[in-house]
Amino acid sequence: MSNNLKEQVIRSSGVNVLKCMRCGKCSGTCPSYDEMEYHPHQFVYMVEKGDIETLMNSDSIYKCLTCFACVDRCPRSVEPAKVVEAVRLAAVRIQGNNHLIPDQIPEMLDEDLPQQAIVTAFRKYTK
Amino acid sequence: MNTFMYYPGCTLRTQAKDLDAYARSSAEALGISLEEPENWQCCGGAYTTAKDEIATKLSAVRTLNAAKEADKPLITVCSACHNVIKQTNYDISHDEEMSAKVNNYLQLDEPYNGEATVYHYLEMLRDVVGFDNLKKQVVNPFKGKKIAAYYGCLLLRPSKALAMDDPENPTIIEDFIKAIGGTPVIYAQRNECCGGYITMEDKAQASKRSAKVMDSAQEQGADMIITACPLCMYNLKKNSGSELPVYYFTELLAEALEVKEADNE
Amino acid sequence: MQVNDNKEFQPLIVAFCCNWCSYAGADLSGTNRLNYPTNVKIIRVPCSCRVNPIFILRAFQRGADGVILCGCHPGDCHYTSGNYFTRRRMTLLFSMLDFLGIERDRTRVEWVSAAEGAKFAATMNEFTEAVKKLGPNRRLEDLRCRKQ
Amino acid sequence: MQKIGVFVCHCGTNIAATVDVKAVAEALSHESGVVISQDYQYMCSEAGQNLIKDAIRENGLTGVVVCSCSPRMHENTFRKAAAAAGLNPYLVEIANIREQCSWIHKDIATATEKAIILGRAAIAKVQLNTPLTAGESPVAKRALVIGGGIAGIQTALDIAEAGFEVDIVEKEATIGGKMAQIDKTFPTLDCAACILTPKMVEASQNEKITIHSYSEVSAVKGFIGNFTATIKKKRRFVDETKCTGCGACTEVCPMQKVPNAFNLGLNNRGAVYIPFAQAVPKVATIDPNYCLKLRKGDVNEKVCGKCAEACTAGAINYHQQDEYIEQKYGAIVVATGYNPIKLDKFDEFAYNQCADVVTSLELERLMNAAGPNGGTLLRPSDKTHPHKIVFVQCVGSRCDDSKGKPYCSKICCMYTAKHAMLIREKYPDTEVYVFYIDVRTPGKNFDEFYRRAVEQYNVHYIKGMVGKVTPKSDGKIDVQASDLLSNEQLHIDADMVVLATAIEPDKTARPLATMLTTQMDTNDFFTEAHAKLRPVESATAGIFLSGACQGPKDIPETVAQASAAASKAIGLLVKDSITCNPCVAHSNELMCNGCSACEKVCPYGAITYQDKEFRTPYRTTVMRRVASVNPAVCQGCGACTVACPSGAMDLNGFSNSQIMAEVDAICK
Repeated sequence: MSNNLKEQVIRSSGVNVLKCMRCGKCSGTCPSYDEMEYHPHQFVYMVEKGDIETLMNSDSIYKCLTCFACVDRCPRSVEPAKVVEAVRLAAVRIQGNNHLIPDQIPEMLDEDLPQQAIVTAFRKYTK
Repeated sequence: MNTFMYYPGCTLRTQAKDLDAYARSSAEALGISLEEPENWQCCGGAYTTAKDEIATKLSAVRTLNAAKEADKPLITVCSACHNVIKQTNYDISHDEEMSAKVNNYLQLDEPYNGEATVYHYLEMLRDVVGFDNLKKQVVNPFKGKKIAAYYGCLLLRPSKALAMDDPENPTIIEDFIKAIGGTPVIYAQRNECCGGYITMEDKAQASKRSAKVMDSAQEQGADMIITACPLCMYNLKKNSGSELPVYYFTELLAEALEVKEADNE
Repeated sequence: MQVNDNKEFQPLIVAFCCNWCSYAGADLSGTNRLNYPTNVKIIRVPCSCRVNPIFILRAFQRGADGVILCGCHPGDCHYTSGNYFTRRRMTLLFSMLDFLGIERDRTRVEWVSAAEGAKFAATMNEFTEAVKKLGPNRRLEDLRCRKQ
Repeated sequence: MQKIGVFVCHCGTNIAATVDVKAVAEALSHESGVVISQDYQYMCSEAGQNLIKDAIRENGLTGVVVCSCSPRMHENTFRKAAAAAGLNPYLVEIANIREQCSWIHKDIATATEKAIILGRAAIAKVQLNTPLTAGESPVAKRALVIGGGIAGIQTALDIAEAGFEVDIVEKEATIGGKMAQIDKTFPTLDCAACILTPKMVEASQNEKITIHSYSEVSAVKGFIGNFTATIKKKRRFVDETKCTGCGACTEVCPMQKVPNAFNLGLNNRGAVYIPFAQAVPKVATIDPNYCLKLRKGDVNEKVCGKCAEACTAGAINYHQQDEYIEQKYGAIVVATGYNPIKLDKFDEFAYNQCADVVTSLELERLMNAAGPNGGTLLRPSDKTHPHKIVFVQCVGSRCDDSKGKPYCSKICCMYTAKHAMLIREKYPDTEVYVFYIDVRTPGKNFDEFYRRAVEQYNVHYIKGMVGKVTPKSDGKIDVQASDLLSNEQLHIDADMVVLATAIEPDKTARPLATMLTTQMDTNDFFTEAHAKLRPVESATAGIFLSGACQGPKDIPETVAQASAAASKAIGLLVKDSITCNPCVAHSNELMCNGCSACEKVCPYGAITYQDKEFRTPYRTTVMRRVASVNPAVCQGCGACTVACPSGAMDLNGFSNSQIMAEVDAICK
């Protein structure tokens, strides 16, 4: 099972996790570090180990801002954000596992909230 | 007169009408004609990097294809649209499998493989109009104003696909500020994320991020901060708790060119 | 033609490699254990400019399915300018082969330095695949030369 | 009738594991002309060579084929063995069944089949081999050393010691190179200048050594033993023979706003300058880009001229021109060294934004007693004493190709430990943090040195990488980094940040390699002839490699390699003549029609024409113009053989018929 998941995450992200030299620069530069239980370098390492389910069940997948700081600054072009995205997709693609549902939206709205925020959140948190 | 395809995107039709209106009136003043593609769709707000996500890329490809068919470069203003459309264009021209799948879905008259050119409005100012030229047309310069440019993440990264400016030491908005007569303020957080869509998930995190950006700019003595992104605008204004004024760069441009009132009644 | 158990077509490929760059590059791909198919047989020449177009025609006449010529990168020739001659001569030869209707992909010139073991292996893999797709060379092979 | 012996090597299991060597020997024994076909475990061993020698003597072999490793490895070994047994060494051919067969294939059946075909090709070729005798060419008894850093100086001193003339060509105004800029050396912490400057003086005083400073090699022609180099002595606007190095000119120069290159731009110097107090040669140089007089374009105009007035020796010469010297050399040693990379791609560390973020080499100058602050460590921005310093390792090293250098720069772990230790020693109130990915300290007393930094000097080593450096308005620098062991993101309020910057070969190395026709790797380091066995020779005969031009090296390694390169050069220079490569072109005069096609493509000018008398079938004679090749000049590339329209030109050892025979054997 977890082997299949690993394959799926690797294929979907297009990332070669073996390129990682474990320097931790991704986590050193991550603006969401303190909010995450598992940090970008751990995503890369745990995917390599095949420990995907732990990541899927962690809130960390919803904390990534997709700001690509880790992607641009990684010395070895590993692109950790793409791994996080692939794991998140693996999670929200499970039936009934959407992280955001339309019913929640009205209470989040305020007069200035741009449509862009809603669209983006749906793209990130649901399937 | 230079004519471009112009993609406003969802938010410029609603919450960020100013960003759009000032962009249009300024373009006209600069002799640039903007043409909206017919029946454009929302780009989705965020680019999905996953290789097995094809449907989420289609609307951007439709827009790109419209530009290709019209044989005109495509201009975007909103940072998010820009990011999505440029990344889509980059991937479709570098990833054969993705291009095959996308074209298989769309069944266009002629397959789309990344032929269109995409400019951000700022790139258009830099590369088509030219900042020197812009400077000459400024009627109402921002003399003595210390303006902090906020790039955020979407304008610059991933730098391979966006290829707009040096991702760590960008100059395009600073050069723009100089062109409209202001004094650019360099501060460290200008290319760090404001929190973006996390405001929907975790307000506290968005506050923390945007406060950091605002503090960093204020520390360096900025009078105001400018952005190209409605979501950045929202976070910096609503979530940061800072009083530092935030404007769209197009508003300052329109003011400098003195076309602000005319088109924004 | 090579003997092969499964019936997939196995092309015969002759590679001319200059002694200073490409032959050393081929050695390096060996030292690094980078695989490429056994179809490729290398002939060592001092410089790519030693390769007379006749050698290439001869290989095709005798049943080779693809011929690749490897030399130092332009500007890096051990003999200063040999690979420039190669480039010009081969351009001429290839346009002649083109005129004769020989598929363009059967012949190739590649610059491989002594440090590019990985490039050598990748080039050979790719070239073998390309020739495989073309199938046997029938047009230039002289059947009288075929060993029964 | 040919009598050919075939010898198949197992190379332990290197060949035998994937190639059925017995089957190869068996199959090749049936080839025409083969009289003996054997296999053996290690053909290159003494016993293996004896096997070949005995076979030659007993069977009266006329040709030998060895199926073994690459000819680049052991062709010479087997040629020598053949010669010892009385067979002309050029009647030996190698079939490369290791690098180009057993090591790259996995399937025994197909690998064996390929090995047999390669063996057949070698047999087909050897049947057409002819005995060749190598000619001799004289050796010029003088060496050229390119680069005057510690590597070049050491090489030159060693060659001079052996009694040969040496010329050092250094592009800067002084020799000394990077070591002259370094403050202290690891792992002993002795002062770099104290051990380097005596060597610089020794080099300048040695009568066998000529130093061409502020000079470049602009052209090299020829071959081993017989190189001709053109050295461009750039005009320094000062007559070296008159200048006494008193420095009076540097004091009067009104243009004092020139970034001091020796201090990496950390302070300024005059337009006329002596790089540092112990410079060799101690001669002033005028920088024409800054000099008020020279900048004008017309030196006759009455501008400034203060330095000329101040010079009592009359050494200043505003009219000086570049000078070109041509010299013959037997050997050339490359010692072009390294530079730290540009940090433009690493602005997340704010190097270009913040004066207090410096490279390690800049820190060397900041700490050096002869540096901009007289040896007191002060922040470049406000000249205050830093209390918290963060070191970042691996900046630009071990990167993806698109980001930086793929290799480990090797010296950074040690010099960072050195810096940390020196700072803690001199300023115990300063806290020092080192962010590392791995600490790499192979070397004598190296790990002990690093442990001392931790245990004795209490330097904080943190496993993790810095992600973002943010200069703040209060002058502090926020360093955001990950601590991988405690799994947290840190923020350190630092006063200074030091980047252990990757090193790369000097920019002059690439064009030089082209000039010398030597090979470089993809990172522009010179490639050695053999990674293990010939580490200081380039693949081009007569060109040797010294120091960091071949790969990152620390000082002890550089000096060791410099001496090794010198000994190789001396080994060449002591010979009065060297054996030439007999695989040269020759023209069949009966077929030559004197068209000059060959002469035009020859890169060495080895082909000349002479008018010769030939007899015709009608009992008359005619004069014909025919090509002739000078075997001492020909390098055997074979360009002429293909250019010749009548097929008169051929190449020994790689003749048309030999290559064609190989083609036929492979295609059969």
